Amino acid sequence: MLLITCPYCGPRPEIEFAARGEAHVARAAPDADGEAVAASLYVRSNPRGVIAERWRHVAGCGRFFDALRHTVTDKFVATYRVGEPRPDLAAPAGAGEGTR
Amino acid sequence: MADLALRPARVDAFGALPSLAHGSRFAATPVGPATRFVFRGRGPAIDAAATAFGVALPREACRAAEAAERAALWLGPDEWLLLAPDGEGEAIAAAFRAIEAPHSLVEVSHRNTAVTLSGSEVTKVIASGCPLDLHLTTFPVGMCTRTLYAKAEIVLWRRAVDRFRLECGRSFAPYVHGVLADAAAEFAVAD
Amino acid sequence: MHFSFLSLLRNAFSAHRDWPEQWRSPEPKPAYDVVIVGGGGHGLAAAYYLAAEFGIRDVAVVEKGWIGGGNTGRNTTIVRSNYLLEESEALYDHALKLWENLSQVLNYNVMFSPRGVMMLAHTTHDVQSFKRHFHANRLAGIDTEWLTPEEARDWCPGLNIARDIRYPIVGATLQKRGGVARHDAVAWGYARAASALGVDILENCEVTGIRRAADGSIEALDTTKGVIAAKKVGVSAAGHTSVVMDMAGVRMPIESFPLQALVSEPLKPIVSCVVMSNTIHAYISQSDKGDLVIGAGTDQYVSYSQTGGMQITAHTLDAICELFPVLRRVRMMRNWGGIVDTTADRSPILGTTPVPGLYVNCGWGTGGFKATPGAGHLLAATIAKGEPHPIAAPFSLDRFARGRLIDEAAAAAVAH
Amino acid sequence: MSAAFRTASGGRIDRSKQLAFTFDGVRMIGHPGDTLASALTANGVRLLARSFKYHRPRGLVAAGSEEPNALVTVIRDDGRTTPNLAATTVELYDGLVAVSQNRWPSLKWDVGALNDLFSPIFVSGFYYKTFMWPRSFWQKVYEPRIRAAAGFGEAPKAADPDRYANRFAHCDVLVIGVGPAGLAAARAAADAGARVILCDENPELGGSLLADPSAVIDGEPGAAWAASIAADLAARETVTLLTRTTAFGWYQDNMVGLLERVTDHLADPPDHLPRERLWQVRAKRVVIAAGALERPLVFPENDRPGIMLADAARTFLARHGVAAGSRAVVFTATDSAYAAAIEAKAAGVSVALVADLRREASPAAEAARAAGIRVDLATTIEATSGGLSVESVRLARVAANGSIAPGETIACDLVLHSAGFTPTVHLFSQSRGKLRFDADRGVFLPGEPHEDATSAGACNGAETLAACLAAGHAAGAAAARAATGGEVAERAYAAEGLAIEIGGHFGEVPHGRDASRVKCFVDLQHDVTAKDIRLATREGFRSIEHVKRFTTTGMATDQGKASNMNALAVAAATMGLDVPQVGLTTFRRPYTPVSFGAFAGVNRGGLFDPIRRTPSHDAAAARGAPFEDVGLWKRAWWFPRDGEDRHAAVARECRTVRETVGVFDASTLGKIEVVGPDAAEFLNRMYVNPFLKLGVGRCRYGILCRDDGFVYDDGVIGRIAEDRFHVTTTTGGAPRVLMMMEDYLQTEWPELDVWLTSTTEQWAVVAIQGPEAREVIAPLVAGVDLSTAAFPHMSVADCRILGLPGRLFRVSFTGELGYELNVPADYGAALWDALLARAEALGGCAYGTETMHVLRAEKGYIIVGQDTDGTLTPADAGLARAVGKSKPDFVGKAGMARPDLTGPHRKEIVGLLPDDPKCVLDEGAQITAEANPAKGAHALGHVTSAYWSANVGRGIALAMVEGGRSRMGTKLHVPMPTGPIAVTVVDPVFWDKEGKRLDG
Repeated sequence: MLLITCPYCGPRPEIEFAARGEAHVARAAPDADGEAVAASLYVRSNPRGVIAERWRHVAGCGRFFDALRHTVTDKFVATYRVGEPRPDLAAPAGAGEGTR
Repeated sequence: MADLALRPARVDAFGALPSLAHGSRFAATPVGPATRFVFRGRGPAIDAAATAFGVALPREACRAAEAAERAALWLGPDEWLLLAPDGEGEAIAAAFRAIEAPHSLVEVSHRNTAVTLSGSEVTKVIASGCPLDLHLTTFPVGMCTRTLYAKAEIVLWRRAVDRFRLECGRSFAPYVHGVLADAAAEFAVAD
Repeated sequence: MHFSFLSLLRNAFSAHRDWPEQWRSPEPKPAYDVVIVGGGGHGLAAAYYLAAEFGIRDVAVVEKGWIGGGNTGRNTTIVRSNYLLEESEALYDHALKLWENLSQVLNYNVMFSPRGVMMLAHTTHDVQSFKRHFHANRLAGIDTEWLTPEEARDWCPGLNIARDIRYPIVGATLQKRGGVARHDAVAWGYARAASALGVDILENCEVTGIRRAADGSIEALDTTKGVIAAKKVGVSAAGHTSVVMDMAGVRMPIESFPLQALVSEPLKPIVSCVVMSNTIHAYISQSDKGDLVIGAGTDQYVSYSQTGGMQITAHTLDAICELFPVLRRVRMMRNWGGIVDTTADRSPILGTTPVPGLYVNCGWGTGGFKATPGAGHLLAATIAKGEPHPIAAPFSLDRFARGRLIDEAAAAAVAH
Repeated sequence: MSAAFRTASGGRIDRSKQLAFTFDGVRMIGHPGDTLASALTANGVRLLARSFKYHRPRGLVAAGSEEPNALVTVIRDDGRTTPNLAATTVELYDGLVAVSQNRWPSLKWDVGALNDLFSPIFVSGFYYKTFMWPRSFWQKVYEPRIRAAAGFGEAPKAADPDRYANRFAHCDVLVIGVGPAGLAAARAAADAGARVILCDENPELGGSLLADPSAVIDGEPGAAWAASIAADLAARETVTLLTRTTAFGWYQDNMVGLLERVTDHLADPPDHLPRERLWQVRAKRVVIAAGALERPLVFPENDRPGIMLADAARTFLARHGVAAGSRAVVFTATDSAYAAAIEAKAAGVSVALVADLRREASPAAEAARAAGIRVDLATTIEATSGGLSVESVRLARVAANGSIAPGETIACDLVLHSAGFTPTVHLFSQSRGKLRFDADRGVFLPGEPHEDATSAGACNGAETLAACLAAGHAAGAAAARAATGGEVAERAYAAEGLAIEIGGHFGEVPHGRDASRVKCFVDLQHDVTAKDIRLATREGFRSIEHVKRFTTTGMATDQGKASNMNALAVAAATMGLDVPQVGLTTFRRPYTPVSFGAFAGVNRGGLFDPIRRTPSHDAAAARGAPFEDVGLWKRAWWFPRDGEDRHAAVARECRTVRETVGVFDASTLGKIEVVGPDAAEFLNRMYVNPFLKLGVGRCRYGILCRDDGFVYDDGVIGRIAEDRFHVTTTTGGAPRVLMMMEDYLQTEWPELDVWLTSTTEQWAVVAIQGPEAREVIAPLVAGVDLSTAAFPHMSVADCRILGLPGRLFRVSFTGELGYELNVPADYGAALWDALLARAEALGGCAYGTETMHVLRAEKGYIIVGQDTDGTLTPADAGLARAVGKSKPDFVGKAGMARPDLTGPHRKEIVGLLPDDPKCVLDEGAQITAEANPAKGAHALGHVTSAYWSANVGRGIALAMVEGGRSRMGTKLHVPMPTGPIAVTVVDPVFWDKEGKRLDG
């Protein structure tokens, strides 16, 4: 069970959270064609490495937030609030520091 | 008014279940009927709500504030659970109507039901189904949060070192009660 | 050397000193007509059918670890074809028919054991959904039966059909042709048969890049054993599809999730068939060795870690204990994780790609093992002919953009 | 009377108390402090089990949980029967009943032993090469026999009545293993102020100290020191000390699973205690002090009862006061075993000799000689003899050039052997830490950790007591510092005691026998021999994972604790590779087996999942209503009256609703209060329907799609005020709809001033449907004019109901005049009673979900999830008119415009009428163009809903049919096992097509 740092509540156990898929994927425009819809709904980077993903602290503060996590180590690199840009991993980690 | 004659008695979900009492080690006691609201809003509405409700809404995450018989529990950055004695619903709703700033006030008095958990072994019983660290340094008196107890979503509020208030959806009360009873069984007999 | 009881007996006299290696381990040639990426059951089967049925023997299978070391050796070995939709029925029954003769065809006992696959219905919605499966399978000519709780208990003694439990069993479907097989043997059997036909099996050979010609078509693979030129490449790398396809510049509609499984200590026979319950998330069978083989659910996040959370195991075992209360004292002996490549409609992708000469077989989710012979055969046919095999055609990569999804999950998933 | 092999004194047992127990029906006596293994050994029982494949007689090899042979079944009663327990882990209690496994007719005379005769054929992987002809025989003949022969114990006959508990726990430092290193680590961490949990699988703390009489720490005997430290730790509020508790599995982010065995050691477990407790411990730091395990020597016929590890014999002697035999031969490759020889001799066991594989005499060897024990160097054992127990061994001399000279045969009933020790790196490996190979000693040691974990003591390669204590202290102090910043003073322990040797000899010993035929067992439980492993490599299985899977070495219940390193060595030697090149098999959870029940915990029976009941549940139950599961809810299905069966009850309810009035509990419908100035705008974007112009006090039927354009949920949405909506969802859909709405609100449109609050449980909802509906509710409702003019269909109003603040909807899911009354849920039962009393007085009745389904189907109203299945667009469902085409955007707009989501091939919802009016179709039945379709014929669709309609007087159905609306009036067929059923495609509205009845 992962230990996830909610940007609002701090470190909490995974069972309080709902994973909601890859982050920073734009919703298709209302007049988008099939390819664009598929790109938005289905195509995923699914990296073997750091992924940006969406979580919701559903059995907690109820907030959605974004996280950077390494998909091989399962270690969180950072968690950050919706609307905040994806942290630059080169820069020193600031607020929204990961769980470790 | 004629219809008042019809007004039936309120049946609180935990109140309908047997109390659990294992001496000083553990007890689960229904809180009984209460008034509850979920207030949601941001910015100026939060201060206005404090004035209307008579309790400052905590801005610190997972903290509760109390005044007189009322309490405001931080559940999220824009969400508070407001607690008051039974029967104050319409008065509280009226007081909030004055608030101009965008917000949401929804009565949930009957959505939830509450039980007081207490005793020297209370944290062990709660830890049977709650994944949080209940040590005083990490879950101090006055902390409150939505979390899980076994397969039920609950709101857990620490009122004292060995006393908690547990709120859950009314239809989950028998389940939560059953899991509590199972976990508390080993404290039925003193060591 | 042909495998048989006689050859076994003969070798017993020479203390088994003369058995040859089951498959060759050659150094890579500089070029092949076809290179299959991924030495799991699917990839090895594809190589075998290319050589055995389509006469293409200049074939290599590149495997980054040891063959059968991925999901082939990590799954719960369930084989069935009682799917709902016509496209799926055709696909999985194609595989099941191949299973039925596989030991003889490969001269390798893969221990395919059609002991029956039972799927339990617990609610009104389950009954509606499984009756739909039942009728669809009948129409498709796929063997299927509808069982009352009592009939289910008789078919699988020990099943708890009490009415007063949380989710009582109200009915079940049964596919008697379904069952289990020995997962490792499938990979080894295909490897041995393919190797005998000239296929090079290159273990510990990881693909690090995919080279494309000026016209965009496939040219060669960069591997940890050097550059290997290939006219055609078939990617069958479950658990790493996105990573490999990304090397060719193709982004996939796939997410990879951890899937756990576990086995108990060996017991005398107690679970006579495969029992599955979608509603309470459990499936169980018993291996010939006596282990109870139990599949758990997937974790909720993308991961290549091949592990998983305790809550997933616990959730599965509480369900197993409800179905079989006599198993509460039985103990978990081993627990492991695999990686399942999952598509939005829970159906695989099998066919051509935007890159000429590049073919893909992926997205089988939790259903890959049962499809092994079929997937391999269809991938081989598709590579050999350069166009999708008719059975594979609906499972194209472009169905997501067109909206022609093959959604097995939707029919069962939505509760009202 | 004392048992034959019980020493005169010594051991950590209570000789003053006798415990009676039986093994295979034979009654014996042991003492508190015994394990079943030690008690049986004390009573001279050596034959404890039969091996898996060849059914060879087997006895004890080890004294701990790593025991591969001695698996037994312990029986309390039918439900409390536990198979496959290692006798070494079963604590003795008075009245314990144990039986042997996997033998017939008896342990002594086991027919299965015939397999041993065929062992030249039954080599590793033989089954892959045969049993293929004739094909049908595999399932009919071969496999059933194989299955019957396989397996060890039998599952219990009855359900296990015991309870299992769960505990989430958190600490700064978790210490795993409470030997010298673990105690020192826990003490250091606790002194530094850390919250500490320490656990050990044994009933007593101290680990190796308990079995080493020579251990002295700070002037105290080792065992006494351990006891005093443990007592000191147990007394601290910050320390949780767990015995009989195994750290079995490592999960991410330092969550470690512990299994505490609470009552298995008790003769009469009290009811209030759970049998076992699963601990889910989240630790900031973990100190692994798991120690090291002695490794067997692999020599010819090394599996006979009486051949055991030297360390095991020392444990039986020191902890249980049991001599494992009377005449011993000690066979060793290191110094470790000499202590066993000396202690055995001191305990009165005659020690024939110590055969030492090494060429030079070590100080330990000299000490043994000084104690009068014969020591033969450069000596191996190349044969053993005996039936149900070892009777003799044949020695051989190993010359410097490796040549073997046969030696004398020595009679004995006990062979103690030791190849050296292997660090227990299982948990470290589980934690995904990297192992490093210590080439000098030939073992794998913890390397780069993946989690916040440190290994200390023997599991990290330490060999002396002093080194273990020092390492433990350092690790405990460092862990505490990292977790809390707390500091602890340096502490130097003065310690003496037995040193173990990490490393030693690996793989098969030198011998003069034909290596291709002689059985040198590597994995005893699975009967895997060195020659099996050579066969695997010969057949091309070069990766150790392949070797493991082909031979099954290391896959037994002990998970290869004793066999892995030897198997690796044999494989490496055969292929001429270094051990690291062959690789090490991954260590998988659990360290020792964990019962299913412990994972399931309280999640059983009525607590398996929450059971959600509505306020009227008891009233419905009192009327004998059956309930159906919908999500977590129990919903009243129908309300039978005297003697009515389901069909009769539903038919009556259906007629009553249309003729007079019916009362239905709709409380389970999901409810969401959407509040804020942007509420209408939000709903307008979420639902396919337009909402901006919906007037206050009015309702609209809303369809919710996902962005893929498929119908996801539906419900009635009422506008309570300009900025307040009351949204209803399907019963099962409530949580996911709220999740979806929060998702779009928080992540797509955070600029909107609107908030969502679940009110599903705030309101109890009772639907009143039928011509008399208004008459029923009128006296109970105040503050709203119920006339159709003032309060038409699809209206909503806050009002007073039973004098309570309520919410009244004028809606209909039956096609009749209908209302839905919402009152605060704690008054729900009262509302139900009041309405039902009124309705029954007017000739109405209560109805359940089955009648609700029939009535809505008569009107062609769909149920999302039954008539749709996640593949239908609103247009497919016949709801195109609801879609706000002019809206700039809504969830699903682009998705439903994809090319293949429109056109003649789409499946559409239509009505079906069987030609035979009495026929009720099977829900899920397929629909074809031909009456008798060929196998594999294309299905045009399937029946989604089918009922007997008492009101229409015939069977009716809804169906998904390809191009359905273009087939109105055409004849199709429903092929059934009993033959085809002819049906006609019709409009899905079967009742009151004009919709006149909505106004009563």
